Amino acid sequence: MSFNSNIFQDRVVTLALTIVVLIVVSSIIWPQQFFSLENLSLVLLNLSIDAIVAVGMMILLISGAFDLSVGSVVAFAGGFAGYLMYYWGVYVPVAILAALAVSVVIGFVNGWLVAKVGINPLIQTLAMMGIVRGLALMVSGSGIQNLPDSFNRLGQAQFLGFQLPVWYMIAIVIIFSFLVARTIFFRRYYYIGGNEKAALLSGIQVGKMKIYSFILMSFLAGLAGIILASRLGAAMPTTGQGLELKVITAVILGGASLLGGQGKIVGALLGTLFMGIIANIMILARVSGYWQQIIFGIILIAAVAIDLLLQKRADRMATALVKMKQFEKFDT
Amino acid sequence: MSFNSNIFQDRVVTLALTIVVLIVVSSIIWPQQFFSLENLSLVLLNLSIDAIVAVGMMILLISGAFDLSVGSVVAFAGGFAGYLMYYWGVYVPVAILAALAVSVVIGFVNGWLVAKVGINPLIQTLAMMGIVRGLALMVSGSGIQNLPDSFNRLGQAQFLGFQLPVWYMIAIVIIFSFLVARTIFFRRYYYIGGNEKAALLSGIQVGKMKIYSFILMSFLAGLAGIILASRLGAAMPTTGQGLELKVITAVILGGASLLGGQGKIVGALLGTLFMGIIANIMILARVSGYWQQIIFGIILIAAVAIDLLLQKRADRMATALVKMKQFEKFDT
Amino acid sequence: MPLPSLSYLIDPDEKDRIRLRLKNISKRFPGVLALDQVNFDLKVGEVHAICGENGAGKTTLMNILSGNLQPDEGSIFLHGDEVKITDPQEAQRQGIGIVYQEKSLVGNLSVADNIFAGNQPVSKWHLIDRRKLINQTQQLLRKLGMHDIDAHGRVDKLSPGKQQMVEIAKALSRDPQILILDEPTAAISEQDTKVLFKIVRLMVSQGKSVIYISHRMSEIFEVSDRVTVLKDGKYQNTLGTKDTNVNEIIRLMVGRDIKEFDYQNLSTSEVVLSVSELEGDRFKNISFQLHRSEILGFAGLVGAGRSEIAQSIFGVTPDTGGQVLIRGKKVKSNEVANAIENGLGYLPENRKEQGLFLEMSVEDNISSVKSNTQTRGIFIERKGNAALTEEFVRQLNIKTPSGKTKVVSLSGGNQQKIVLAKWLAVNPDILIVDEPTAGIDVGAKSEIYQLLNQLTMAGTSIIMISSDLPELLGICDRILVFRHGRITADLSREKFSEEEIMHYSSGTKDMYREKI
Amino acid sequence: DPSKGAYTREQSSEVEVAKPVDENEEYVMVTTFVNFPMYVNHDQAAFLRWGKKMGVKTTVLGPTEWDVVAQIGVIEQVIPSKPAGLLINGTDPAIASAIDKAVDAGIPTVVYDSEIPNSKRHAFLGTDWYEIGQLQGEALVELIHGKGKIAYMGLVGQTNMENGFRGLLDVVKKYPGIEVLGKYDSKGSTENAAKITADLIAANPDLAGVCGFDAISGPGIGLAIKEAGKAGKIKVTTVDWEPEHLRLVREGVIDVLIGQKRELFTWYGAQFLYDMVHKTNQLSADDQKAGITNVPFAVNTGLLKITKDNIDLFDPSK
Ligand SMILES: Nc1ncnc2c1ncn2[C@@H]1O[C@H](COP(=O)(O)OP(=O)(O)OP(=O)(O)O)[C@@H](O)[C@H]1O
Ligand SMILES: Nc1ncnc2c1ncn2[C@@H]1O[C@H](COP(=O)(O)OP(=O)(O)OP(=O)(O)O)[C@@H](O)[C@H]1O
Ligand SMILES: [Mg+2]
Ligand SMILES: [Mg+2]
Repeated sequence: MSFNSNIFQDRVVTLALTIVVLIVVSSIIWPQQFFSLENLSLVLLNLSIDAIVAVGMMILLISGAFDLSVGSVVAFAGGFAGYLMYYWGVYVPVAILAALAVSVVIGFVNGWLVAKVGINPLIQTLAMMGIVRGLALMVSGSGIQNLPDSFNRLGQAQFLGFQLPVWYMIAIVIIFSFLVARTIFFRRYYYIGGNEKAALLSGIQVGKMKIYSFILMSFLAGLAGIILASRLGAAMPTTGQGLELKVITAVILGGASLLGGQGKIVGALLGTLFMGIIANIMILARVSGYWQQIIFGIILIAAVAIDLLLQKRADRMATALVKMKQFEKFDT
Repeated sequence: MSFNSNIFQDRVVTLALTIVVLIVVSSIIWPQQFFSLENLSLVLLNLSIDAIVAVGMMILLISGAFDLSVGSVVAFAGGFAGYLMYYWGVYVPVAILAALAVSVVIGFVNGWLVAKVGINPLIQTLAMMGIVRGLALMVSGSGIQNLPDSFNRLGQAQFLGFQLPVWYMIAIVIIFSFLVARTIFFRRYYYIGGNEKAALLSGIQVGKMKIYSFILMSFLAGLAGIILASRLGAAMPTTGQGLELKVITAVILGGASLLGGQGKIVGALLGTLFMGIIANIMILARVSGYWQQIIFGIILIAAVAIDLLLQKRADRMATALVKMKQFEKFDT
Repeated sequence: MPLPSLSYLIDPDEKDRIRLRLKNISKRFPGVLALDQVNFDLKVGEVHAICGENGAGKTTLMNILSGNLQPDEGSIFLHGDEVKITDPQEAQRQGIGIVYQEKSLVGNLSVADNIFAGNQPVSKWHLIDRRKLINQTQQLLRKLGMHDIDAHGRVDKLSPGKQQMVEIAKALSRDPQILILDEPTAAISEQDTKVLFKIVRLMVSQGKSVIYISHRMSEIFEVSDRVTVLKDGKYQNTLGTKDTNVNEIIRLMVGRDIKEFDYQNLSTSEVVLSVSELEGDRFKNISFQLHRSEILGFAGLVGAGRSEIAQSIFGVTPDTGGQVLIRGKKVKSNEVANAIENGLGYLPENRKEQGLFLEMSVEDNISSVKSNTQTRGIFIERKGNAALTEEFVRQLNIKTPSGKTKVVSLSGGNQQKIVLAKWLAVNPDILIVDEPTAGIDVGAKSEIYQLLNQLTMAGTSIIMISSDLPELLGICDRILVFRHGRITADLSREKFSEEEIMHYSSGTKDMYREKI
Repeated sequence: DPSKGAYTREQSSEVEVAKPVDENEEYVMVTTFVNFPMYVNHDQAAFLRWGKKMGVKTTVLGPTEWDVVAQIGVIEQVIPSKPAGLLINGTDPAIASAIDKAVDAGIPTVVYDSEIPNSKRHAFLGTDWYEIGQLQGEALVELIHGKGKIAYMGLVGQTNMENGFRGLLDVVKKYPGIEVLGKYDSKGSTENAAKITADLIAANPDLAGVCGFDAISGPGIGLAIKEAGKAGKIKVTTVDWEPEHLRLVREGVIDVLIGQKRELFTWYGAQFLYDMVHKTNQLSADDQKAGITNVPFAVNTGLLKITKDNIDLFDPSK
């Protein structure tokens, strides 16, 4: 039978463990401030946008690509929906659909140029990052205030103690965790990322699949942008700046690899959660000014190094176990 | 015999061609402004820092890695040298050497953690980016003005119509072009980037070589930072922000691949030159505001797409040529 | 997936019907005309072998059939109708299944996921049914006699031989009408080959057709009905296997007779390598000595641990016990560079993953070890490397447009020759070769044996790991047999025979144990 | 010297002839982060409006990121095209050498927003960031009655902001009841500012006040405070008065805005350039030779303070 007890080899497990340790330690040090529902709800709310984008980025990274234009798409989708609602008085659902549709088009252009023309994803999505940021500034100028109440409620209403974006995030993570684990369609991204040539030889239509993944990425970024705009009650063209790197880092922390073929959706959530918790802890610890960046960097490195150590230790244990089993076999 | 006529398959050639076309067209449109020694000298001056960093990044990318902390190292090295000179009155060469030494240490830490501990280069260098930015803020606060004249001359003096940083850049590009093309040491990075496992089995000390490449990268970034500080006559803690992405883009434009094993040093220069010329053209054409980002993105995509097309066309031509040759053979 | 059952046998009239016909197929690559007006036909219920030297165009022809390449000229007929096989998916739809010469598995996915890539069994909600997936995988593996492959296990944890069996299972999982096997036995053991042939015969008996490519003449004569020979991309002839013989085919392939390798014993009594009580993750108690100018064979079944022991000696994997002495000197473990400095060389079995720099030139590959470990100077010796390359291209008859050609565009056998050349170039004191002739054509094989023999004449000692038993028998002075990470026999030339070795490797005999 | 004044009066009739308006006369503004909405809607809008009114060409150039080195590059590359005048956003003292190059090339050069002290710029219009910090500090002290925990954020390391931070701290340190939690880097991102504020609130339920020093942190601080249900309880002062800020003041989330008169920077800055080019006020026979600039050397355009009480005057949208 397979040797499945070596769960420490799974980044999701070690990361979850690290997060639990962080939470326990912080709760002991700051018993009142850290471990409250209120605090948790705020932490989750503030990472909901990142986590939604991270889900799409995880799928892209599984397939061996990434997208730098997501931050711009976040700004643009919110701005475009806002523009339609505010200046043209478009009905809220229609504006949302229109903004999502345009996001999908952006994703299609990225995917098409990467998959069919063969432009390097870094260059393509970097160029698109600039283009879409320009468009975002164009549609929303200095920001569009006073969006319709029915729109704002989508991001501001509460449900069971959490603001809606938290629920959206949870829903998206659950849905995509399930889809990626269980459907043939999403499973293909593991083949593509694991060995593109082999995927092609196995009859997977790699080009098309790539286009779909970029479309999905832009769709989720657009959705995140709309949620952010409704949370802010305003569309601001400067939102989402630097988001791409933050999200890619979180996703890699969560078990993806730039080489592709690895990762689980829940890792995207854990990665963003981890970064969110560290930031939170630093504020609790009154780390200020330039020390924030320095200490954040050190914690990040330390956490990953510990994780690797855990994995190696687990590896060694696993091998030792296998060995015992094998030698038992010899001796009989 | 070898079939070498297919030079269009080399990105360096197609990119150089694209640049020549850009130059010719621009010289026709802006005969006085564009094609003057003065403009050329300014364009080169303004890309000298990027190009020096790009040389190191090219070597890293050839070996299959990259470094996001370079922008921070640029800021830190300038700041640290400035700090020593301004606050402690340290002798200029000593301050420069000290700043370079600290840069080398940063590179060593990056390389060691990536190669020996196995931390993902993206996460490692991103964390280092934050740490070093924090250090830069620590040493230079909101900037250090009034650096010694003898220091400023290093970046501001002219020689044969070009400011010194241009000459530094040219020297570094030539030296490393030569070293990478001709020495066994640097050649190893192609092997490592091409197939790390096979490189190891061929007796290359992959771990050590990786550490050296990160050290070289930080050294060049530190050098660039010192040159920049002396060019500005001031150390600014916010310099180099976003430099990493700009340089990686330029290097990939110049023929490198995130997968490693590909690229030439001169490609790093051509990549930055291409981006510098486009920036210059946009200034001459007085393209401004939103359009700047949009047009820049479109030009970038178009240039790469044309490049790919050229390559494909060249491929087809090569095959056709073979066909002709073969038929010749049959006829005799 | 319906498993073929023995009850259904095709009627004899069917047998002569042409299922597939290729007409005047040509294909060019930059620098080479890989296929030149090739004709080929495949009957219902036959095994049709294709022979040819390395680079003759066999794989290229199969790539055209499986939709990976489009022919420049020519047409393909299936059951008399012209078809266009635009991509691998189309080939699958047309019932063409292929086991590629090159690995087409995804390393970090499980065996089951690989076998049913993009084709997993689903439940009624169109969700992947993991249980069914695992069951079907196990069924298939059982049919292939691979009981010990874990359907959940990651593919990159398997030895290359087992990976090859997974590839075969993958092709069979789609129940193809035409199965293409492109050198399926290059990496697998004799026993697995037998299982494979059983399956091939079963398929043929059900009216399916098999195209079989191999450089092992014995296999071709064992399994095929007809043989087609290609030479330099040109069609030579198609012969009934019963009506021809090995020499005729080789003559068609090479254009001349191959001279037999004649064995010489050069082994001396000087010990150059002494391994004692070596222990690792999957092996234990490994002790043996290698003498100067000796050719020592390592025999054993797939997964017996031979490659791993070799890698441990070479310093790739950290050994967890025992010691390795080279000419009496202890070498540092876990440091390949150190091993090479001490005169050791290791030619890995998996050329693409461990041996080649695919995107680099022939010259860079051949000179890779030499320039990185033996050259004292700082600069690349371009002239020296070019001369070296030229020498080996000639000596091993490597088919390449030039020394500057990227290795990725060469045929499998030619790539293997390059990995070999890279080690021959440094002329190591002790050379461990792991499946050195995998995928190499008959002509070149005997050249390689000759070369190895020449090396021993110059004082080199060789350890040869091979799954090709006749090869070991033909060239070795002594053979160690391995089973489950242990040495079960140490046989000198007088004592070894195919039968003896099979006994020791399958566990029915053991020199070092009383009871079996 | 009274004779100088007399000289000017004498010459005034010749002013128009000095240099007629040429529609190809180009005034170039070089900033950084050129698409930043606040810059676009205030600085650039006023500058372009001025150009239209005067019938001259106006161009805005600069990198799209906050990249001072690139801004320097743009200044240097604009110089050879010899614009009539250069209007430069004083982003960092390090642009001094580029400004000097422009001045040495004979181009009238005016700096706005923040002073570049070591440069040869002809004139400066702007505000004193130290004063912005002081004003915020005074407002906050009053709002929290001189005691409680406060935090502040902005773009750490940027010269003008660091000056602002100093101004704030100098005020606050006089009140022993005030505890400064720390300085935070908004990184120019609304979401980041919101996240920092949310974490601050969670860590310090008794947080009394927050100050924001960049245009983007205001909305972020406001968002987090609203979402935590602490509007009005935590006092907020920020810089700038973009529509988003104004709305938050109306909603009672932000208490005090310290605004700059950015339109005045560029309108009068451009006018100074024009007056230099056209020698509108000539002070000597040859001002350049005499080393005189015929426009004010430094102008402080002053600040404005917006609270709930005067919001209607600034926000006509409601
Ligand atoms: N993608 C490619 N690009 C360029 N040349 C190629 C390519 N693929 C194959 N070739 C060339 O086509 C010729 C035929 O190669 P092919 O792989 O079909 O040989 P083969 O008969 O399968 O040889 P082997 O027995 O070594 O596997 C070789 O000369 C090879 O170099
Ligand atoms: N369970 C495993 N996990 C990881 N790697 C494995 C495992 N089994 C085998 N390998 C790898 O596969 C390679 C060959 O395996 P091994 O030495 O066991 O086989 P072998 O006797 O050489 O047989 P063959 O190569 O003919 O299959 C080695 O590189 C080894 O590291
Ligand atoms: Mg082949
Ligand atoms: Mg083996």
